[in-house]
Amino acid sequence: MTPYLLLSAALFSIGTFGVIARRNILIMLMALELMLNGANIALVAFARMHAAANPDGTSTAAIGQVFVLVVMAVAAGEVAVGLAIVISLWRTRRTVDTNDLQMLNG
Amino acid sequence: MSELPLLSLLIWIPALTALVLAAVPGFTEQFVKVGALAASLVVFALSLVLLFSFHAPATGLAFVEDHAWIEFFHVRYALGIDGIALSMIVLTALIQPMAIVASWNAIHDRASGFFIALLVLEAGMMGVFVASDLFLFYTFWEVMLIPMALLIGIWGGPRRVYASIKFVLYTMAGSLLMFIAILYGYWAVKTATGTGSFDIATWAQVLPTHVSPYAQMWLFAAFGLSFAIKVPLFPFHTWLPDAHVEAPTAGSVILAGVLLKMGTYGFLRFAIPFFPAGAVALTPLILALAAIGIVYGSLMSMTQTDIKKLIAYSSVAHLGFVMLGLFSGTLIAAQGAVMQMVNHGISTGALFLLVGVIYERTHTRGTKDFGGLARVMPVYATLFLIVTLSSIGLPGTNGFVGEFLILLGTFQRYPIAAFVGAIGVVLGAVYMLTLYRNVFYGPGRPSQKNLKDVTPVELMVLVPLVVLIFVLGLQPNLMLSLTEAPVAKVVQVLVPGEDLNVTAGALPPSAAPAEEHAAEAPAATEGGEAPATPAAEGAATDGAPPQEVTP
Amino acid sequence: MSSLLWLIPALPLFGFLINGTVGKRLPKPLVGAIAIAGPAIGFILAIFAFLQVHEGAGALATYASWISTGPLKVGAGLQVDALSAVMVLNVTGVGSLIHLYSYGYMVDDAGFARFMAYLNLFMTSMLILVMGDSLPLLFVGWEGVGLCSYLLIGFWFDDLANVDAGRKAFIVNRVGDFAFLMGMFALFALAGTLGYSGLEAALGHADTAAVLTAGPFAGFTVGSVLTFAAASLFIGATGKSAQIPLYIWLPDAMAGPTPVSALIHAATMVTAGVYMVGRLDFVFIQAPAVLTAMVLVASATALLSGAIAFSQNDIKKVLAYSTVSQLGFMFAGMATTFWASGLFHVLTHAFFKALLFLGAGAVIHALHHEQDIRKMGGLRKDLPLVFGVFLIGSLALAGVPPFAGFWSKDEILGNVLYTALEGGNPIWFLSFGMLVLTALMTAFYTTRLVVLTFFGEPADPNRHPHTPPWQMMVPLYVLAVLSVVGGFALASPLEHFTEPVWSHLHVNEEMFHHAHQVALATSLVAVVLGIGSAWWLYSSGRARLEAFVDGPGHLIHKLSLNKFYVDEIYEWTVVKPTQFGADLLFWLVDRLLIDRIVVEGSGQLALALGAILRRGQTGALSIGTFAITGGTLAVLGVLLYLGVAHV
Amino acid sequence: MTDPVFLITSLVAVGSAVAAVTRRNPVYAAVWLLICFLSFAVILLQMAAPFLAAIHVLVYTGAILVLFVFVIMLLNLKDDELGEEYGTGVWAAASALSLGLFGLMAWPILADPKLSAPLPELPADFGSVEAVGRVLFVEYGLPFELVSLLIVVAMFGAMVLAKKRLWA
Repeated sequence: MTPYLLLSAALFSIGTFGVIARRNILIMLMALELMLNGANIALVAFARMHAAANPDGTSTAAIGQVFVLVVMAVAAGEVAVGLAIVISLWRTRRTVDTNDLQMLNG
Repeated sequence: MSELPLLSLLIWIPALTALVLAAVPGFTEQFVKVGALAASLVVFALSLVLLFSFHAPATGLAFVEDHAWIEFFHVRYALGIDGIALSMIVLTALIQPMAIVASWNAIHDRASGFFIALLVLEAGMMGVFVASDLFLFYTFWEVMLIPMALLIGIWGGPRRVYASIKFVLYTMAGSLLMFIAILYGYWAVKTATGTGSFDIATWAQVLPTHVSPYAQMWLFAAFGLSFAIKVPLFPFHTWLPDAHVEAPTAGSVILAGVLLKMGTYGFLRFAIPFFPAGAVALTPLILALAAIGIVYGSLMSMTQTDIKKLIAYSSVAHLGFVMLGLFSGTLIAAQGAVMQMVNHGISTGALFLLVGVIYERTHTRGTKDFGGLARVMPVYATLFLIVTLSSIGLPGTNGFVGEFLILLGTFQRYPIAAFVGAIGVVLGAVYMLTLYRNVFYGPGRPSQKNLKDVTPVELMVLVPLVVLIFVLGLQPNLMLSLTEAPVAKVVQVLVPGEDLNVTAGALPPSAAPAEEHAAEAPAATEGGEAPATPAAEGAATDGAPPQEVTP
Repeated sequence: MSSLLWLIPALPLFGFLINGTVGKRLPKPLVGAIAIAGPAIGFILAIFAFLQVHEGAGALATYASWISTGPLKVGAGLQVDALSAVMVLNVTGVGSLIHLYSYGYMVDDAGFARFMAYLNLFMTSMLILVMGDSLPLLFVGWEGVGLCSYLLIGFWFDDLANVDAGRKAFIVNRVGDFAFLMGMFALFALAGTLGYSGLEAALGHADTAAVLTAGPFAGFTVGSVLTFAAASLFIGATGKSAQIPLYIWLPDAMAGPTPVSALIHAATMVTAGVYMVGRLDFVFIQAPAVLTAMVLVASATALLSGAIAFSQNDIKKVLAYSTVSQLGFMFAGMATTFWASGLFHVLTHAFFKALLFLGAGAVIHALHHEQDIRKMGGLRKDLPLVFGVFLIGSLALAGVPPFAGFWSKDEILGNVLYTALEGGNPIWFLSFGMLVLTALMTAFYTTRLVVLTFFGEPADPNRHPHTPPWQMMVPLYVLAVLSVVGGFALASPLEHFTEPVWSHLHVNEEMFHHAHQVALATSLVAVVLGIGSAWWLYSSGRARLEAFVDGPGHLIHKLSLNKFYVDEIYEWTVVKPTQFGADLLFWLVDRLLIDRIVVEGSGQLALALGAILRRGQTGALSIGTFAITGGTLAVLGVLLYLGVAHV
Repeated sequence: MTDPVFLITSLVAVGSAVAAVTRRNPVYAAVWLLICFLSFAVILLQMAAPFLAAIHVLVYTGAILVLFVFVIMLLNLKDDELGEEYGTGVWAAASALSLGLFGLMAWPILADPKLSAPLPELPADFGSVEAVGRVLFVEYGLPFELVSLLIVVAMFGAMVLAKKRLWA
């Protein structure tokens, strides 16, 4: 399982890099998605690790996978709202550069 | 009589009256004033009932009441008083109506709020003195703070907001530390006895033995800081002059008369009994601060141009005496200290009332703003003189007895501290007489020619205090016998093992060989009970029992 | 008789209460009567007590408890033994005379009732002082008389100078009382009690070499503690009885009305210190070092104040400095442990100094408050009676035999010489020398005073002084008789009467008589010289006087006139620094150190910290994300280190 | 043990991820992301999660990525409107930070022996739709409903935010 976990760690780190280093909101959102996927892979990896057949023949609860489904749903919702914000920002500020958006200082 | 919950009444009469007066909107200002006065007089009557029906039980407190309050934390609504608390209660109950009468027509804006705040203040003060449960004590300790801050903050002088904020922050800083110490104490008691409790008696039994001396020192410091700010002890006193200058007359009277005693009362009732090792460890420091405070306070008073500030600094000096007495570890000094707490309440309370009198007439308080008042207001001048004499401790007045006992007692264990303290006696005369000279003597100002003398109402307030000054001055045993037992218990904690009724190091009265003295003992003496015959054994019972002095 | 003892101090107290409260509304004669009745009846009672004590009945005492807590039992009892009997007689006797005199002197003053009330309060305090049976009670009287002297000096309080003089008196006395308290505490530490009987029993024959093991003086010998106590008590006495260094208040106390100066600053209050030393003889006798210091201080004071009296132009100032000088004599007498001689001089001094002051009062009263002797002159013809009594008083003061002053002063000189010869201590010889020189100077300035006031021609002729009313003259006559008779009549009876009260050292009889002969001779020479030179210098107009003053005596005259600048020295070394120190302390410590730095400082600190952190909130997203990642990194690192490293 | 297929796909995934993150133009970034997501799908298959792989392709790649591209097209960013980027210093710090993060995560993974233990053999229908569906709808019915609620809320939110003139 370690290679899969290593992969997910790598993806997660790349996503983090994206969020930190990039000023363009869109790229940051994409990087965010990467991080989430990194997490998903880890979940699935663990689900696979603990996969065992129940006595009644059904496979054990692939809870990990169910969990990934939930994560995906959340990610979808999050992207929707995120992008809506981007659009409204673009419409009002005409920019996607996070550095211009410093209204919250003080 | 004992089934009546006297102590609870002391707290709840003013509190409930205040509530009623505040709640019902329809009351006129006059009605609120009369209501407040009535409540305070009832409380005064109650305190007298307490005074005359008080007989100290062998152990523990008198008039005990005990009901559960917060079950979960073992907090109980427990009340009980001893001689010291009783004297403080009577003092508070005495000064409260006087403060109300003194500000009868002095307060104009929002007068009803003023009197209601006074009542809440009285409830808080009574609560502090009667509480025998630490949590209850702390609640009242904080409750008392709010009305006082309002009194200074709303009805005060020009810089009232600064003064009241400073007052609140100063006291809060101290009491928060104390709160942490209380929690620690609660935990220590819980571990020691299995069930947590805030009862003072149990704390006094359990803590000294179950808490390490090192921890006791820090806990004593925490409690002590909170009380030292209240006293105020030397470095923590700068809030007092501002609070006094800006407070209205009634506020100053109560602040000086009672609130300052909370600090010393706190030391006596809580800090010393709970953490004796800490108390003993910090005694030299406190004695030094007290002695410095006395001289420092007096010096400061000499430089003031505002009478109220002058009296405020003199309070620092007077309470420096009290602290000196409390921590010198002799019964005489501690008794003197407790007495001085009451004396200071009376003399400084009276001083502030007197300042209030001329402030109402001239609206100035500068020491240089007056002159030749003795001609214009002779009765006022005489009253002021008597109170001044009490303040500087002239024999025959109560001030002398307090200071004499403190200095005599302190000398027995810390001669240097007594020496420095006694300097305060000299400086006291300097600034008080200078004040009296500037205000009353000299040619007199044309603008102050027609000031009318004290009115009967003002007399009604001042004369009882003057009478008390002489009564306590000539017959101090009335009060000393009351507080002897509890004070002895506290002092015993400071000097474990010493017999308090013996003057250490005193020489045995050697049989006076009579060859030189032709006429020996005086003839039979009439009158009085224990004849002070100078014969050897007479002196023995009178003075120190014989004690071998190694040649 | 003992049960009536409390009446003696109580009667003037009632007088004070009545006059003090309703005095203004009562007719003046009634006020006067009430005021005089107190001390007069007291005097009669005192005579009874004296007689009873005289028949060997010892001391009469009543007992009441004042303060009792723990080991301290302070009684409020009164006692009259030989010593206090004499003092009570002196106080009530001279007091009554002066009250009568005050009636005449102050009757037309607006505050007459208040004045008489204060006088009565003074009598009460003084009587408590001399009749109290314990040190705290003595202290009550001690400060009580201090208060009354403050009130009476500043009696005419419209003029701030008087008030300042009164305040100066009270504060300087308070400094003395501070030392007195220290002495009292030391005695209590040593004896465990403060009553005289208890003290005498415990300390009377204490083993001075024994080292104390407990109490504040652990490690010191009993003797050293006794010396400390005696020294402190003596400093207290210098405050009350105006000796160096605390005498500066007495000359200024002349700002009060003249009867006050007579009663308080000549006859009674100032002798309180001498009474205290006499009362605690058993302490002082065991502290020889203090006795030597006492005689030195006493004779130095006598000499210094004598010199100042030389050139004073205010009649009352001359008498004031003379009083300080005579007090020096009294303390010198006490220092020789021949306690009776000190007391004897107290009595004689009370007689002739009260006489002189009252005489001066009569002169001032006659000349409508003129006090400068240079403006007086030739009163011999205008006020013959006053001149007569004043002359008697002066002769007594100067020490001319057979007047009272001669006997008591000679007695003291003899004792001092005897102690010097016996002990061989050079200080005693020096003191003897100074005292003889003072005797000469006393004679000189007394003659100068009499000559300038009564002889020569009047300064401004159109003045016609009128003889004072009988109330003022009668006391003068009585005191004059006492000044003449008081000397030889009281010398030996006083000694035998008070002998049992005191403890004495062994006396070498023949050395004693030898010393007294020599002292007698020297004092007579001194008196003659003094009077002669003063007469020669002053009697023939001003010529010789100017010659002396402009010539060699210029510097001394100037120094003496300005009181050797002692007041100014005190002003600059004590008063100004305290004032300045207080202001400095106020601004430096109270305002700056505590208020600005600690209190408001902590407030500013909080604000400053807030400002720094605020700069961090730039709102830029990158800062935020960096912070978050860094944070997680750190947390992860710590957890891993803890988790993995230990697993 | 790393079979070649996994190696290739993970390399592709990492490479495309790095590329997606570093492209200046969001369109290129979106394309690289597409490649990355597809490689994820393959990996999921390898981990016996066929149903998930399908869902991933459908939801993630199909919906979310499409949404991205749609928004990018909507904004129609010109070159200058892309805004500048941080200096290389910031990039260096950021990459150091993320490498550190990776290192911290990799260390326990490698250090823990249990992880590299041989995998248990698979029950027959482990990742199948029927197995996941049973768990999803039987044991986790409530969370499923809540998630649906969440999505509805998100939908409303997005509409409110993005609508030009809401209160016309």
